[in-house]
Amino acid sequence: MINALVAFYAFFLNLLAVSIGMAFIYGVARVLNLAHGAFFVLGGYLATALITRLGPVPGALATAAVLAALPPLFYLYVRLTRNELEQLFATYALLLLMEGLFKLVFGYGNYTLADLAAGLGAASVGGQRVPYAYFLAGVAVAGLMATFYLLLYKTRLGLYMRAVSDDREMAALGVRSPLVQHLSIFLGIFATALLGAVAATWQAYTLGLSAEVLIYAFAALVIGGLGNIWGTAAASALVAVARTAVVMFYPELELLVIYIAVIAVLLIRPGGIFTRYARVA
Amino acid sequence: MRGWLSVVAFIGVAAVVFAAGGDYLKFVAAYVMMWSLAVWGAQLLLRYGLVNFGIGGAYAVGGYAAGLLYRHFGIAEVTLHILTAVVAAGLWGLLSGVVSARVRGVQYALLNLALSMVLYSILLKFYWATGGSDGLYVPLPRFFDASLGDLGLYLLALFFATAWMTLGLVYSQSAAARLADGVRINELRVSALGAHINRQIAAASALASVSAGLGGLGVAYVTSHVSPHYAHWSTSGELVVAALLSNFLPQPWGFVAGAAAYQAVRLFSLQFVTPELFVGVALLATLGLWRYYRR
Amino acid sequence: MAVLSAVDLHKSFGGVKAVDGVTIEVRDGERLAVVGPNGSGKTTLINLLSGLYPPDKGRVFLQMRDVTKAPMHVRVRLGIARSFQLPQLFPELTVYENVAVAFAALRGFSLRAVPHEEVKSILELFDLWDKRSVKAVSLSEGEKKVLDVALAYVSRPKVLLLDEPTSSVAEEDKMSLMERLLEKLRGISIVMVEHDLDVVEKFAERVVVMRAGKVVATAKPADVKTLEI
Amino acid sequence: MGIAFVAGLGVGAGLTSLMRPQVSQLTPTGTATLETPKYTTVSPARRKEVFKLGVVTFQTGAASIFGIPALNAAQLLVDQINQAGEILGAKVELVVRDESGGPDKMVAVYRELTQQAGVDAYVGLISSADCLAVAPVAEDIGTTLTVFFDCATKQLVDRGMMKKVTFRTGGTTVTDGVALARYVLEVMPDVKTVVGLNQDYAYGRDEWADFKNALLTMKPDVKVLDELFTPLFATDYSAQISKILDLRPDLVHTSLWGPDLVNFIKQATARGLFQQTRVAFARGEFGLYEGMPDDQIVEGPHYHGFPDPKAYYINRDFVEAYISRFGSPPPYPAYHMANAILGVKYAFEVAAAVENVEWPDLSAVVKIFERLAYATPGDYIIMTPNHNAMRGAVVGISKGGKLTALKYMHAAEVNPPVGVLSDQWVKSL
Repeated sequence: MINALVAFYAFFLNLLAVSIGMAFIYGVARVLNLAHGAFFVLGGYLATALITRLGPVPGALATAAVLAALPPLFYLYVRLTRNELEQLFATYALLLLMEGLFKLVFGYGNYTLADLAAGLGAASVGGQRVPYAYFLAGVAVAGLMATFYLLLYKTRLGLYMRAVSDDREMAALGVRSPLVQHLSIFLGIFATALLGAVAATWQAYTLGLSAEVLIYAFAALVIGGLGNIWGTAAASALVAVARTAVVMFYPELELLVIYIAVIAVLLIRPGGIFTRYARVA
Repeated sequence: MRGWLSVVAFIGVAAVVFAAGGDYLKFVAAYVMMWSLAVWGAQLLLRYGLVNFGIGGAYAVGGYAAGLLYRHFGIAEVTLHILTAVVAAGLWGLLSGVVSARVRGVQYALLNLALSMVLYSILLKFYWATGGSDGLYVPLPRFFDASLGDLGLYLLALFFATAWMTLGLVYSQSAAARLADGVRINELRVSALGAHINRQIAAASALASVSAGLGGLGVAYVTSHVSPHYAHWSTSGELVVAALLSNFLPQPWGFVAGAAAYQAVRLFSLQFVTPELFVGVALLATLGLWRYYRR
Repeated sequence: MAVLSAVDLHKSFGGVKAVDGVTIEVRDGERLAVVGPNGSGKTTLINLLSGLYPPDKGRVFLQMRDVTKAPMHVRVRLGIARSFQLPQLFPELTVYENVAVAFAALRGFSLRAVPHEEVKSILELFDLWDKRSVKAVSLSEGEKKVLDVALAYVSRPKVLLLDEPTSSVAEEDKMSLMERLLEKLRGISIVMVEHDLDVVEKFAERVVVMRAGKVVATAKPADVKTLEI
Repeated sequence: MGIAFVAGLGVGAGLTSLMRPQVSQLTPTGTATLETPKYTTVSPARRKEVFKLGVVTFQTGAASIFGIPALNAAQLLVDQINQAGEILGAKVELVVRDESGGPDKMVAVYRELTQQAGVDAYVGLISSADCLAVAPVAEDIGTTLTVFFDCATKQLVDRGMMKKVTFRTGGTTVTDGVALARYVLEVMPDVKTVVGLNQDYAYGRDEWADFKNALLTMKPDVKVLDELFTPLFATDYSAQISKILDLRPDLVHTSLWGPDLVNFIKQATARGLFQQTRVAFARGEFGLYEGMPDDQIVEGPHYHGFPDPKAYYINRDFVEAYISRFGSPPPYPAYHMANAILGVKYAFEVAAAVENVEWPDLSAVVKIFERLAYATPGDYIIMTPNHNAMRGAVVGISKGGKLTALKYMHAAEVNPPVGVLSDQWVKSL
């Protein structure tokens, strides 16, 4: 039972880490970023490269500094496109460009901070080893969620963001909606890359991973109801439960489980599990 | 009129390519013409504002129609292959169209992606029947008693490409295309004008799937092989990108030229240390050029 | 005889009762105006009658036939068409193409072209033929209103629901616009939501007054200005 | 504009055709597996200036972890060959292509290399699906010596897909499975329970099936507790690790590779799996450099420590040259590439010598290659009439990032005899 819980928790964390940033960007700015996975992977690559070279604290600080420079670049890039199809085209190109650059900059090896994280040791829960790194990563993800929560529900900016995410035209009457969208792109990209860095404590980064990550993020986004952060968290939990159960009881289905979840949720609730209301037209 | 002239000119060029081209060029030409049918399908749905990241599902259905018929029944008859591919891909398109017509935008893209990935998983799981991830051998097809050689395949590809150019011309003038524009631009209004939008989308999805299925069948013929990779979402992604590329080009040959341009760039890129960088830059350059000309 | 009628319609949005037990009857060939303050449920009523969304409770009948369950596109084919407060057009298409879409909407998945003659006759009827190559987005507000109605007219409706046909049209043009429109729509029953009481007085034959989701009065156009709205 | 575009295409096509390379043409005759086909050729047997060697392997995506070392080895060997008298006096030139894009792209690339670039030999392919797609096309075109250097599908031999110009200088998943099973029974004679953890595609399923069948044939009382298949590049193995911890098997078999191998090792280490259960890695060599815990059973299938470089000069030279140029010891794909490229070189050279010509035609090369046995840095390769290699495998126990207690399984111990189907042979162990 403990083991099943750990499995659930780890996969849940995994899904949250890949999807929260995308949910935020899509929710507020309606930017469908096909290069999303590449930013996640970039965070992992950078954190590993810098932390192994500079040591944990300076490395982490250097990573954060480099990551903070990313969002403006992405923002400028997205600004060049005029409509959703161009956005799709351009972010697909960006995915390819980043994959190519990863190879030139980082080579073809595996990048991971798992050894560093393993150095933290493990707690004994019910006779089973649960690495402290898992708790630490959980705290990091929860901290980020809390930041988003405070931002969205306790600040004026957040109020605008929610308004824009609910109804753009309505919000356009009272809110400077472009500014809010720009800010959310900034935050979403930064969070994505940061979570990629956090995930380096349990996974390895290699070439070709960007596209794999993208699908998980997409699935959580759609199941959760497009850009609703709580919905995305609930979706991650749902998929993690389903996946853990499948591996425990009928492992043949693991490959399918996330797609079946997408199909089932969209058939039952086309808007995802956490839509506040159905949009007319 | 210009449209029909383009079709005739295209046939002329294809004839020149066959008469004067080397084996590789002839192969690539046939490959591109076959693949362009799948691009046509993706492009058709784009007209409705639908980005289908699962069009590869239909593409795979077409390819496996030939692979499975040959593997289990020894049937290499091209007419039977086409018939099976059309029926199976049409059904697949209708089914996925009916299911996914309820949603739009990202949900539509993802629902179709999920459907095609389920097909992908089935092709992988039932390996005793489907050959699993290794795929299936597809022989040179036969037309009644005659085996289609390179020329036969080339003619088939040319026939498909020109037939679909013609279909594209007919479609672009049709009521269905008008409605597609309406659905893309203002769905509420089209619905308030009496259109059963979901039914239109399901029909378009079936047509797009038949097109993609025949494309998959054709590519399986020219490469002698079909694999679950056809149904993988990355294949759909390539088709969607080629369709977006085709949207930059004029009718009726835009889809063939878009397919050719994408495949040329992709195949050319394989000689570089970082092919992705090359393809990415090429795509961006295309977007930039288009923007420059359409200022 | 009633061409369109609704019985005890209810619709709430998140606890707000937008339409709260409305019963209404549209007689054959009449021009019925619905008036009332902002938020009184006029547009919601139009949306319920056109089938944009289903009522929580109540029924809608078209010539005695229960169409409550029929979605919007089915009601159009049965004879209920509508325009919108903000004209719902296809901005990047030309006027001609806009009308062609309206014809296409009434067909199945057809590979045949929309007949040019039919499009032309509609454009000529609504005096839009000269503007046929103009993109809808570039039309004046008044022209947009006309095109919006023209699109609705393509289905040859029995009842036409006009949601604020003169809103955002310049004050001095309102009367002439309505005159032009109603002349084309002769013989069709019309339900119009209208704020401008001068327009109501001049063009309506009967007036229904709504407040807080309920019908509070039925009046003659001549009396409309005496009512407290 | 439209017409101009298509017309331009036509002109381009005409020009390209003028640059078409001269290639020799093969016509197939016999179909029986063991029969050597006869060939006719139109190319003159003159000495060549340049030997164009097409090399296709993953340079992008997760499998580049195999492809890039393989390409490194190709470059290293070609430089060495060119310094040491070239191939029959022809300078070897590499024509490199990426393996990404799926089987249909690989067919296109094969045609490009043979029909457009005019390579004299083709060496390539890691993915089994790519090999299975390219093999029939290569046989059909029949103009170019084609050598698969890595893909491990047994279908190529069991279905007799390599008859004319196609060869593979490597073993199959049967080689892996049988070698690993034999070793497991040697070091864990009392093994009772086993769980399989493999990737959910043909390669992972084949590796597991061949290992399981071999193990169960040789020790029928072993119980398979579960068969886990994970999606490729899953990044999270916590559910599988949890299940294995609960099942407590004596042994876990896995053929995970690339990021999946690393992720499994790291996550399983953190959860203490290796303290409870021993794991047999079919392709574990890469794990040795990624924190592989001690005392696990690891199959190379090659390992740079074998044959002992101190005693065996070919391996010593290879390892030293590789390390000095690329900074790390050669992993097994580098050895696989060496097996293929050296095979091509020796086949051409021996054919020329046997036929006593300056440049052998393809039929002579094929005839020789079918009978060739040759030493390579990591092994002694015996080619067979079914165009596949009989070759051994190296298995050992991990210790401090190195492989100890190395055991070399001889080719005949881990490969079915020519003409016997893989599954039949495994059942007869």
